[in-house]
Amino acid sequence: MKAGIILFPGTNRERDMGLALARVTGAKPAIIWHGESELPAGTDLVVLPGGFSYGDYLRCGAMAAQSPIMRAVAAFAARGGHVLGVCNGFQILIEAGLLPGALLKNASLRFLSMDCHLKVERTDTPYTSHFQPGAVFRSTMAHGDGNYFASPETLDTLEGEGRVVLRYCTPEGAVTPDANRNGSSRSIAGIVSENRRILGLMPHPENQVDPLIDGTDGLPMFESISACFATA
Amino acid sequence: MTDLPTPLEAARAKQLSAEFGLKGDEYDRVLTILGRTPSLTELGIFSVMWSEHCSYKSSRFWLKQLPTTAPWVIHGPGENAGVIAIGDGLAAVFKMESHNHPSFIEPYQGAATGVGGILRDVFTMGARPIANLNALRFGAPDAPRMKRVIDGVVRGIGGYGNCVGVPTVGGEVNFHPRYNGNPLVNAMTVGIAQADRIFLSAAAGVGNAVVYLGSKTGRDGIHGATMASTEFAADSEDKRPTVQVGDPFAEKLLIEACMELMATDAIVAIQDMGAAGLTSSSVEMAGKGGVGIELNMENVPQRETGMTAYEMMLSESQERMLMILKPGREAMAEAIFRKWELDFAIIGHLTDTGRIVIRHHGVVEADIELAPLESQAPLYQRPWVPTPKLPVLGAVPDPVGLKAALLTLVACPDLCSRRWIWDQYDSMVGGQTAKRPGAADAAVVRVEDHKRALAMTTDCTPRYCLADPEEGGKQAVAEAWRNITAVGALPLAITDNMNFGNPEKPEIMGQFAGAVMGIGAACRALDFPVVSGNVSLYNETEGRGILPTPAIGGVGVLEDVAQAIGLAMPAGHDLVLVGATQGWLGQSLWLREIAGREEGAPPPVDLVAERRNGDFVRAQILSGAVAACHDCSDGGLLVAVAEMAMASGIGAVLEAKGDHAFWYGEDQARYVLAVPAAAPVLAAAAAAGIPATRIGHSRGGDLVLPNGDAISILTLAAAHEATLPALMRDGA
Amino acid sequence: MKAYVTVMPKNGVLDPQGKAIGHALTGHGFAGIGEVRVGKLIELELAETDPAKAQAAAEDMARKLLANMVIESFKVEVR
Amino acid sequence: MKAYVTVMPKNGVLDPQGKAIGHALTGHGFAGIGEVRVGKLIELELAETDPAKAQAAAEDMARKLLANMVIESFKVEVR
Ligand SMILES: Nc1ncnc2c1ncn2[C@@H]1O[C@H](COP(=O)(O)OP(=O)(O)O)[C@@H](O)[C@H]1O
Ligand SMILES: [Mg+2]
Repeated sequence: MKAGIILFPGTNRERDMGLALARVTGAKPAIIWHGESELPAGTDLVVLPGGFSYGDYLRCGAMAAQSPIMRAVAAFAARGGHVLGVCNGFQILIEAGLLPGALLKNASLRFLSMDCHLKVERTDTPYTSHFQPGAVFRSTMAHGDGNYFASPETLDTLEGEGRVVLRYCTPEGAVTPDANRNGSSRSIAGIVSENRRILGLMPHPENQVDPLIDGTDGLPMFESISACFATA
Repeated sequence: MTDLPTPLEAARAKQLSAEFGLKGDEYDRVLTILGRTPSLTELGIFSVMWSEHCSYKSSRFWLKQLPTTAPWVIHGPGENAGVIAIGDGLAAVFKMESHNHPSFIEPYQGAATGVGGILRDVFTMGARPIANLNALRFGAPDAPRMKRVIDGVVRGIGGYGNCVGVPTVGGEVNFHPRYNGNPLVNAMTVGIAQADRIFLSAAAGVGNAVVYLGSKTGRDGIHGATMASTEFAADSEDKRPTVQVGDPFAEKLLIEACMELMATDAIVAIQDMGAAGLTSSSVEMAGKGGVGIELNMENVPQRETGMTAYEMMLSESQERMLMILKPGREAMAEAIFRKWELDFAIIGHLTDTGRIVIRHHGVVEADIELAPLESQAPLYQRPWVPTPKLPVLGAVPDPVGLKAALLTLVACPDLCSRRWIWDQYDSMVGGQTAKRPGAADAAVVRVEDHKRALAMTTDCTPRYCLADPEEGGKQAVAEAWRNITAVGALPLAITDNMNFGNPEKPEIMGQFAGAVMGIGAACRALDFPVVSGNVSLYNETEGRGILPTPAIGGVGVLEDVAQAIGLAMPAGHDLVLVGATQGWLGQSLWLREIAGREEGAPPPVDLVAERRNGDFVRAQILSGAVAACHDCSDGGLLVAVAEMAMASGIGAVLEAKGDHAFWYGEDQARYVLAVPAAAPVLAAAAAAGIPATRIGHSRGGDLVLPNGDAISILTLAAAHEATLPALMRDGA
Repeated sequence: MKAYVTVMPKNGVLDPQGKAIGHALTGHGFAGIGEVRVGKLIELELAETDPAKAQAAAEDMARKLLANMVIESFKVEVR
Repeated sequence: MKAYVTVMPKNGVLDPQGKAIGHALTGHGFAGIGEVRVGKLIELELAETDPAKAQAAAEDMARKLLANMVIESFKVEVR
């Protein structure tokens, strides 16, 4: 799999993401500067990592969504390309209109940096195929604006089309208000595009890929996506 | 020299010098050095350079007595941060710095810019910051404004650190009414560099360009450095300079741009603009290099219109650096900074005159010989009286019993869970945090692409320091050393942040002197030199001093991150106490929280025992024999065991016999180890002549006390976790 | 000229900040506080001297960047 | 009644948001952008029906809670 990580001014989890991708591909991915107007030839997966692009000023992800590279990412997505947006990357995908809804301030109005548990709602996506059906895994979150919001119609559409892939839950897998720390509508932590090739999520599974650091609970996500391109 | 700056009118100059904080004889010295009345800009330069904050005039004499060398020390105090070798050709670069006064005036921005400032001290040396820590001291939680201060400080530290993408991995918090009007915010940054790629601040190369980097200059914090050096008075609202606002986004860009430029060979010298901004950076860079410097202020990137040379020289706008470039590298360097959307301006050049000359639109605004500015800076050997020793506390009856005391202690502000704080700090960004807050006695962060990891901690027990500054100073160093040892790391060096009251009072100076002596003794005994530090004096409000608070930031190394252990113990393990217990209740938290007394001599620190016990424990950990380890500090042995139980969600059955003094005494040099079997560890300890006893074993979901009383871990944890959230519920 | 762009959360969109402020005000003893909504005010200094053109330009900026039309609405005033 | 409280960074106080937005607008091809400053607009629904009293109450709220007087200034309009 040939992955590229996009670097915006203020991105700060590109190294974490690079480590996670390197674990499954064996090579550090390309870093793509936001000012570029084209993706490297042969890119299989574009990753928008976490951080504070443009300081999260104005609205998280808003300024990055207007970067030259995002036109290339949109074109890549339109051609059926795989795009993963984590945290700030999810916010950018939403601001760029590649995923629906909005990410509001956390209900507590505080930055939340803590473990969370995620329920894998379906395993037939390029990012979740290596999880067991119904799996619950631990990840960390670190965001101030992760409160997923969409109109009831949009939410119903997402649910109807099976595009809610990850939900906040208890360690036992119960989707409860207490487990939904940022206040997201219907406990949504991650959603995919209609073709399921674009995934946006708030938590950071890239921080759970190393047994010596914080366990490997997040590794199946990277194994899944890498497996998509294994034979290519 | 053809032009001279326009001097102030003599009487006006004298009056202003007092307003800027220069004492009468200090001002006379200015006149002697210049041979004339200063201009406004010159007076500004002298007053900030000779402020306590920049000149260390009250503390230098004492600081010189601290041990600062060891074979692994690459750069001790005197550079922007300390530098030590950690193996694999790598260096750790670290320092701690206070932002106390700004954090009281505007808690969010004060704390945020404190983090920004200490980050710059570290990356200016060529190190990528890998971790932040913060040592906080707040007033009584119910004191006026205090919740707002706590809330703002925590948000500010998180807001800045989270945005720049440096994990905040540890720290400490105390509450005491003596900080009601003067909280302490001490921020520490640890960075990693190649040991042979360290950047220093001494300017060199006559004719070389002086380059300004980062954000534009505004009228922020003019005279902040002098303000930080004078006591707070009720009218401090009026003296308030424009508050500095941090821009962590600009800082992040500055880090990346500097890292990119530092990978080239373009830089001769580089220094951040910290306190006293352009003045201290230009004076220090030229002074250290023994060269002259000429600056043209119209070239300084400005955020506001109509700024004078005086204002630009004294501005404390954030996220700025000063750099000397090799000839011919300007265009390449500028391209890097433009790419990162930062300002880059050549604002002057180095000269061979040994003078600093400031021009603004061709007019000379200042012209000062650098050597006397530094060499004749005031140095005070202030009168001091030693702090009287307190009597050793006699026996104190137990009014409540072990169980009730434990529930009270784990919930008291000084011992309750800090989760509410660290839940607002991104401790994982970077993907290298192996032990995050709450997981171990020291945070452990691996070096990217290496097995090696750093262990770090901040420690100080101010109530001990008040009771006995020398023992308190020793204890702060010993606890830092112990915390690093407890994760299995080898302690290497410390940074210190000396927070004290008004040094013009002999009792306060006595506290300072005592603390330095204690710190020095402990550093020597533990091979744990001081490589950087910061002094913050005049921490008083309306004449009342804070508790003397020499905060110690320690750093150690683990050759393999896999060797690191934490607090969480598995079930079915023996608990072994290493170190001697006499049952020292003087100045203990039990005494304060349960008996309602703050009395007696604090626990003495036996440095030989510290060293011996710690080296033994570390060897046991590195041999793989230990599953979990925790040192005994605040709250004593029973609190240490309770903390291990809460961290693991597993209870313990305690069998050792002892009274409340045994379980809650704060005797030093002790560790609790969870080991698969006690016998081999006890035998090894006996062979080494180290006191060690089996005190119980881990099991079940309750903490069972020797008298049979049981407390469920869930109950204990609920009490432990509830305090800060309850305090802060409607805090903001 | 100056353009003042006011960006407010749309009706029906959750406004956690407004809610919290309303709560805090009531908690501080202010009585009779109804709904509270929090938006942004962005002041732009524009080189443009024609009010109509400045208005159009600022509206364009608001649509493209300053407001998120999924959750926010905006208003531009030029002076 | 409704009170509109505008909270802006004080003159001379750095406004990192405004700076970044100005930068981004220019970067996105908008020409002639000068200084940009970003503040908050807080809309309060008040039970009070006397405009003068509502004004006074909202000013009190702004001073005590809505604005950080160290770095921000505010303006209240009642309608
Ligand atoms: N201000 C803070 N920021 C981050 N972590 C903190 C802070 N204060 C305390 N902690 C963390 O909480 C834990 C307990 O702190 P403390 O009681 O000071 O430990 P110890 O007594 O072992 O030195 C440690 O992991 C420490 O790093
Ligand atoms: Mg500690």
